[in-house]
Amino acid sequence: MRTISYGQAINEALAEEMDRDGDVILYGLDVAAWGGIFNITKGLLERFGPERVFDSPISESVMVGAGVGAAIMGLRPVVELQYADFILVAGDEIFLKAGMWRYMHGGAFKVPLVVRLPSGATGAGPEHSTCPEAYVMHSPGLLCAVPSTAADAKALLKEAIRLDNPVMFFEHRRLYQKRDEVPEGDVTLPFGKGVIRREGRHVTVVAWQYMLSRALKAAELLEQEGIEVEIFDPRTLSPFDSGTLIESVKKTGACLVVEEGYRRLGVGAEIGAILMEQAFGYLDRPFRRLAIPDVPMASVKPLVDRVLPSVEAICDVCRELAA
Amino acid sequence: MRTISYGQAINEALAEEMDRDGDVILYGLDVAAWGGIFNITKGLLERFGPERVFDSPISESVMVGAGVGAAIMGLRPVVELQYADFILVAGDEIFLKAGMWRYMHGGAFKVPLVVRLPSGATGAGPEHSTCPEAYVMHSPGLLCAVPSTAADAKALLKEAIRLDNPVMFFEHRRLYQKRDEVPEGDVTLPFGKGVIRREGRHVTVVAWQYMLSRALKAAELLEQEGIEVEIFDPRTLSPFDSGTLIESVKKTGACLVVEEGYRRLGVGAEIGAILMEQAFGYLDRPFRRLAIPDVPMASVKPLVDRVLPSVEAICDVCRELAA
Amino acid sequence: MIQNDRLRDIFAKALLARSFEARLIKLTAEGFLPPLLHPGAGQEVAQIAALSALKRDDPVLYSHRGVAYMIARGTSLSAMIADMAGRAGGTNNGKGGIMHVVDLPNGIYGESGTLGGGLVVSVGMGMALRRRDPGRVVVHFFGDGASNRGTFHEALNWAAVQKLPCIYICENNGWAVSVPTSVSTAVENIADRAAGYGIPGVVVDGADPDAVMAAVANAARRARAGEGPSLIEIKATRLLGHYAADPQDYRADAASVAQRDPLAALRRRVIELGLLDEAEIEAMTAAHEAEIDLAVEAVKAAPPLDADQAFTDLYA
Amino acid sequence: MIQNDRLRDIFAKALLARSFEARLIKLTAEGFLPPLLHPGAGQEVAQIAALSALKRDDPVLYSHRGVAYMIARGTSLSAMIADMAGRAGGTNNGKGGIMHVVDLPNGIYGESGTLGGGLVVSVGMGMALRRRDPGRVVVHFFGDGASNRGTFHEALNWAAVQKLPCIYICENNGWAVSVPTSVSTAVENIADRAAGYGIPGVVVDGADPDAVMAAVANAARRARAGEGPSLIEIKATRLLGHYAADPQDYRADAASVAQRDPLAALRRRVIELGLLDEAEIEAMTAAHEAEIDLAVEAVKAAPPLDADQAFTDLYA
Ligand SMILES: Cc1ncc(C[n+]2csc(CCOP(=O)(O)OP(=O)(O)O)c2C)c(N)n1
Ligand SMILES: Cc1ncc(C[n+]2csc(CCOP(=O)(O)OP(=O)(O)O)c2C)c(N)n1
Ligand SMILES: [Mg+2]
Ligand SMILES: [Mg+2]
Repeated sequence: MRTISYGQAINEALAEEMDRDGDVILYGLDVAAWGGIFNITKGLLERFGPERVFDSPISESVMVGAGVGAAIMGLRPVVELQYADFILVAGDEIFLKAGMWRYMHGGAFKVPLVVRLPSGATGAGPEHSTCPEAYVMHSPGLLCAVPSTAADAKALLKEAIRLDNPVMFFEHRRLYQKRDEVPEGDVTLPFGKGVIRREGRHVTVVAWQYMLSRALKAAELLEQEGIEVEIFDPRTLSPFDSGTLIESVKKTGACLVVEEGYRRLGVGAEIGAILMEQAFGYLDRPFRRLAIPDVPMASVKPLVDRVLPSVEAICDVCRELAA
Repeated sequence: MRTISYGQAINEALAEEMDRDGDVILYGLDVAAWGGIFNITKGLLERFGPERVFDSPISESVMVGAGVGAAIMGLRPVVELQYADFILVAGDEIFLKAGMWRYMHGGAFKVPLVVRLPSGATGAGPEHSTCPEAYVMHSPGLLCAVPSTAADAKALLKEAIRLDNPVMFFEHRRLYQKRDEVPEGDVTLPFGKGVIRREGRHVTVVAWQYMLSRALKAAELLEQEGIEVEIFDPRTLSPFDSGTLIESVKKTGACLVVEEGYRRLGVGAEIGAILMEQAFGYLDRPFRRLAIPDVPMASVKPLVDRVLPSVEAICDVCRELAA
Repeated sequence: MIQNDRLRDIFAKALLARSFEARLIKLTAEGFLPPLLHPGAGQEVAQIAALSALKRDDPVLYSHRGVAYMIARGTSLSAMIADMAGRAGGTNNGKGGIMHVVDLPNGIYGESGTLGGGLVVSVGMGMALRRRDPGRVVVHFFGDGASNRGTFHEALNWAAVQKLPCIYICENNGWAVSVPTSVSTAVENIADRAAGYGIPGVVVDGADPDAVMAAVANAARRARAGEGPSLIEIKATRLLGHYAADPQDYRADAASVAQRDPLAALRRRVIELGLLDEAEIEAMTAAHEAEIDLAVEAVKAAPPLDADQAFTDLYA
Repeated sequence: MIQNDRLRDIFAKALLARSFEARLIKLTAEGFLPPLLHPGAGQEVAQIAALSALKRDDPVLYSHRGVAYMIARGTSLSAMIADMAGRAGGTNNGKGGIMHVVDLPNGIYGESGTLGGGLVVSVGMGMALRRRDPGRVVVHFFGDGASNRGTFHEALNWAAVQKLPCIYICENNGWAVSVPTSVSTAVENIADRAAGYGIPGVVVDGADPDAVMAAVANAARRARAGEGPSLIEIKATRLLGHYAADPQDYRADAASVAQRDPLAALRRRVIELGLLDEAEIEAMTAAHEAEIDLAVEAVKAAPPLDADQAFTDLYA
């Protein structure tokens, strides 16, 4: 199968969906003439014209709020916020408008809105570096995708655009260049269905996006020590595929969540609570979390590296759990 | 000891701290002439004058952002957002400015800001009814208080005003009229120290604010059935007093968190994860959570009551856990 | 000048809105309805005049002040009462109460409970109209207080630079709850802010339905022609409190304000013009009361919403 | 007209800023520094002229475009390099890089990384100055792009209605990354937006330091006298890309823009005025390069920050 990058996969998904459905529009900062500051929307302006692909003012509240307005009137807007952190700049619009407009009007509207959110630590400082999935996962009315491979990025984005509910679509910037096999043609993936990326019997590790690549590396290293790590990639966080996870934990009896968000009330907290409620008898070792230790992301690399869960840290915890 | 209402207690705390320190200022919508739409700031304009107590435009970004600016320049602003939900309207300012201004400038500043946040379900609809503590607890740089009694409200608010870090101060609207014994004089409470509100040996229930009153009622009912519930009120969520909680769980072996926030990634998720990590051997029954079942708060009372954890639901879970 | 039948219609609807709102307030005082209504008394004439300059299906995002927007469009009275009362037959299944009335066939697209939240939503509605339904226009009502939200600025700039078919109507009633506009707002006329977006900004007297209609008609013509948005400021009169039981201690003009009632002025005018006489108005009022009675009875007879409605309508 | 020694000083600082920034770009290309700088080339003269109209301790919230603000105030060059490089001796211990330089003795109060975030912070700074330190004034720089954030509106309205000692300087360089101002902004002159807040709004040419200084001096006088804020729009020229390595494919004038360099114009002027001759300017440049060399060496000799700095400076 051909390999393309995660960024290209997203570009393809956008192009295919815009081709398929004239109601899909795309806007954001620098997405048109430039093709996106991360080069994800290259060529789309040329292909679909300025009525459907356009640059916007630096007005995050409108970027998201107008997405809601356009969606309730029948368009299917795809909005790029330049950094995922900016969901908090458009907080009312993301959480109280996109998440609630349908509910508070008694289901009169559909809100087929996709907000693309480049995330992750690249040394761009506290306000341009985070993985704020937890804010979204906490909030009713929003779906949340966290694709980890090029193939998933494409398939989940195509699905997101077709869904009638608002989707916060996290794209990890450190993955944009990563190449993977991506099938040609119209492939989608359902939300709420995770995948076992690697099988193993000693410990279940939950990880996605950039942390998934670290978890996979750790698993390779641990294999040489005879520790078999099973790795679960949830693909979407809302909805979250607790079924597959619980099956895995039933087998391994131990669970570690590795994430790039803040630790306190990070995604791992919910996973821990789910396990405690629903897999209580099966876990025979303490649940563990590796995450950002509740400090903002600094600007210089060594400080960033200091707080990102490392391959070694993952190995260490897995060793403890497997001991 | 005299009894005063929770609302009066907050008013007293404000008056005493403004008396003590000329740098304390107070502003927000309707806080001056009206005395606050919940009547909490009555009399303060008259006493401290329009330079220190003033009404603001409906500009939540400035309300919070100016609080940060005033705080870094030596004032100690107390800002009232009219509804706690509006932390999301001022998302950049709460999470990325108040929480991070000090950090990202290498500690050059102190941010002695208090944001007062009337919270809780009173049928005012999806955008005016929530208890959004989890967003705050997830975010580095912010402290978070959730006083449950008049005495605590006064003592914690006085402490909050004196702290050099930004405090999100949640005031539950259903408690404003509740009267309690409040000592006269200059009493403060440290952040990060919870309190056992009732002792018991069968189940530990964690609850605060309005849900604490329901938990206490449930405990009384359960007492008649011979079930002894221990109730832990954390008083502040950031920092969170896990030490006292773990001691309690070591004794009871079971834990239920009752909260008025959304369930998924609610405060209970973090508490569950903490217990799983730090009290794993002591819990001998599944961890349980009662919370808002991941829907927005509707506008009409029966629908609101349907999703608020009820005394009966608390009793039921405690019975299961005690069985 | 508004044609006579149009003027008579505006008056009739404003009269109905006033009676209906008075009933809602009464039902609130009696405990049948929750105290969540922000009375629009004093602002109905302008609200209805504004909407009468538009087509029935031009989408409206309304402001929280009163019910006249819905009356103008013909939304069912009983549905609105049911929304407040939490009975079956409402428009939003208990989710949104009177703040989020929705009536798509009549172009009522609801409201943002956070002030200013609708401004940004309206921009996207304008985008969609232009693309899918050219010639239609979205109108958004909001207060002077809400005009100080940042969303006002972002929305008007965006709508202007993209020449979207949007009409922004600011009802400046001089108050945001207890805060006078002069305390919160650096300009006397909100309409002056139009200069920051290169769009027309006009001030009209909320007691002058001709002026209101003309301004909105002009804005609509521009919008439909692809010339972009307009900002219209209605100088409005809030006759009652922020909410019905507001003691209004902060308000010096609380007693005298009734003399500035635009509906009373319009009543005098329709009589002077010979469109209606006192007897006809009384008959009209009686008919309205009867219509309201029926609506109230229907709601009282309707079952309460199933509490499990709390769980529906979240995801499509 | 600016006095000669003042003009000479502005030129010298702008020259230093240009050389220093060029060195930072070189060090970035060499991999010693991360590629996070937004070059200010073309905007230094106006930035420095603006600050030279204020007192040294009047607090500044700077914009992300370049380093001239700090040069104007005398912030240590090596400290700024250290901030970028993650070495000891910087101003923010690795937390903020070049985006969050802080130098309180010189009135540098940092920056919000979210555009427009500083606008609202400045309002509170103005409140505090008025109360604790009357006569001082806070100045906030921001771009044309940032002027479309809602915070612009909220901040200017609030500062205006409370007559706070704030100066708002919008550097309109015609671009927000790749988006021309005409695509994003409904008015040609950002200064026209002052009308929405009842404050003075003036446009000045960023190549004319006299005009910039005069406008800022006038705004400062007003602010110090309790007359409230002003909005000053500097028509600015972004000589380079949004960031140093920006290919600028989107930009038709990329090749010709160098001819509009305000620093080159000022250079001609100081020579014409006889304030400096070519030889003196060359000597000055050489001295700057030597100063920069020293700063770079100092940083290269400094130890890297302890990675555990990630954990400090969060709570007071
Ligand atoms: C963002 C936000 N802030 C505050 C409120 C609370 N609130 C509801 S109505 C109101 C006053 C609004 O004043 P204005 O916009 O002038 O409208 P009016 O009530 O005068 O019709 C306030 C402060 C809110 N709903 N949303
Ligand atoms: C709220 C927010 N949106 C987007 C960005 C990303 N961003 C950084 S600089 C920039 C362009 C700013 O343009 P302008 O304000 O005109 O300043 P200039 O770069 O031209 O000096 C953008 C979009 C940001 N930092 N913050
Ligand atoms: Mg008003
Ligand atoms: Mg610019």
